[in-house]
Amino acid sequence: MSDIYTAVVDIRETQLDPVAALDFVSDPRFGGIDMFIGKVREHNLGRLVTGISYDLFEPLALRTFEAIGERARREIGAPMKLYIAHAKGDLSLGEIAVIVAVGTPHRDEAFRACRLAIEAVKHEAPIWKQEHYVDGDSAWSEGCSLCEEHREAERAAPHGTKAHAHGHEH
Amino acid sequence: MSDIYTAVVDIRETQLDPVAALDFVSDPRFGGIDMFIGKVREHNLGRLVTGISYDLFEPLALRTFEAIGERARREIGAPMKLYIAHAKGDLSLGEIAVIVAVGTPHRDEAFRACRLAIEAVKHEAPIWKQEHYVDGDSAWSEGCSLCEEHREAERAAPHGTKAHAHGHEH
Amino acid sequence: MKVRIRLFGALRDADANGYIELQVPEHCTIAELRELLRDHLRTHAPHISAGLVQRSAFASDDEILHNHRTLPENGQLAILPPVSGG
Amino acid sequence: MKVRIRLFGALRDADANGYIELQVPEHCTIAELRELLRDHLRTHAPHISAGLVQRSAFASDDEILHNHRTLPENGQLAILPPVSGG
Repeated sequence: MSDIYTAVVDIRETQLDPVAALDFVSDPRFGGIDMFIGKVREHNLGRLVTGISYDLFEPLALRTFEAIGERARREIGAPMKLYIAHAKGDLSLGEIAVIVAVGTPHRDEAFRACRLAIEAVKHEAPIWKQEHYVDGDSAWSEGCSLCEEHREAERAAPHGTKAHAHGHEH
Repeated sequence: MSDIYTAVVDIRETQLDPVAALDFVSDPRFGGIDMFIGKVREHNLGRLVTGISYDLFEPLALRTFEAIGERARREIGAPMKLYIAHAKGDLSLGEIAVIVAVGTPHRDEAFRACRLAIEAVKHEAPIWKQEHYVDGDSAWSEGCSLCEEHREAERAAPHGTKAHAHGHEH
Repeated sequence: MKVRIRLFGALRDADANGYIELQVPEHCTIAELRELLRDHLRTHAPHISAGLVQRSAFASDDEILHNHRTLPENGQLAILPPVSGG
Repeated sequence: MKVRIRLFGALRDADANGYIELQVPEHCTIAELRELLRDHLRTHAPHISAGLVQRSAFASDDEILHNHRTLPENGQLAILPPVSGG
């Protein structure tokens, strides 16, 4: 689908490129572009982070990105170009982990599609994050189960005060 | 305020620069960046557009951008860097009219602040848009009244099916 | 006193100078100024709709001046038609 | 039949090869495979929690395979622990 660009970018070869994302989603029909960029930040849950390693199951990740794009297109019901790229490998502080960019005729569509897409990338794509801390320790992040049966069990259980429906922060 | 950058950019001198916006809002504390870019698109309300001229009341526009930034900061209650730049002068199809970029620790804050800021720029800043059409005609866009008394009168009146509370599209 | 009112957007058509100068009473309010400007335009720029002036705000360099406010001492104002940025 | 299960994220610690091979019955379901894998890990990688396997999904290159599904004919699978992209 030429209006949807998806990529897994090996950080050893190149960085993610916001300008390429903007170029891809630009179009004479479009007045609004929204772009989300996720970067490695220095704190998480109170620990000092020095870097993050991303592990991806690439073929399914790319298929998931495509499916997310098609879902966003149906959801907003307007012409749209969408760009999703996720990094793979060992990232340092400040490096870009993910870019989602959307071009649409009007801004509301761009914001909605961009938000929908980044939420879906975070909750549905087969990607795993290992944080490295300043003390030399490392940990795989608590994540979001892709297992239908488990998701249902989580939905049925109460989660205290957390807003996120499946009981973890991300 | 060093965390809020505001600018009116004379298009005869330089273009608006998304990379500069991203650089400004990047910070080791921030994991999420959302950027909105508004461009001149080729259609509006069914007419073929060749360009847009923007007229600004600069001192008040800059003060308004600053005030919007402070409001966004209070609204999200998190560390934040915000960049607002608007073009002035005669823009061609595809050129950038406005950039709003926000960096925050988490993505929800970035999306909310960016949306709040672009809505406020569109509805509150002293900026006027004149569209030029392929047939040689030009028209100043219907806009949003800054006049308190008039806003109240508009709120009191029914507006049919339009979602936008003050009865015009933008 | 003499006030100078800068023009923007669709109201630029009211005067090619980009501003209008009016003689107004001391301690004039914005509401009164709006009436005086409307009268002036009816004579000097009849193509400008009175409705547009009604929907416009007055401002100093610093802030919007609502109807109950008085004029800034320096007599420098702007009239802002409905805005359409972005 | 023999299946090869690719490992990701926290489950990479289960085997340094990056995959686990198991002998499983023909027409095995994903639910049955999950039990077999849990038994295998209890013996060969006791540091991996059974809860993590329970919360993980199985997938082919193309799609998630839920519990009622049978194994892909080529025997190539992946096990996906809870995801944390972005």
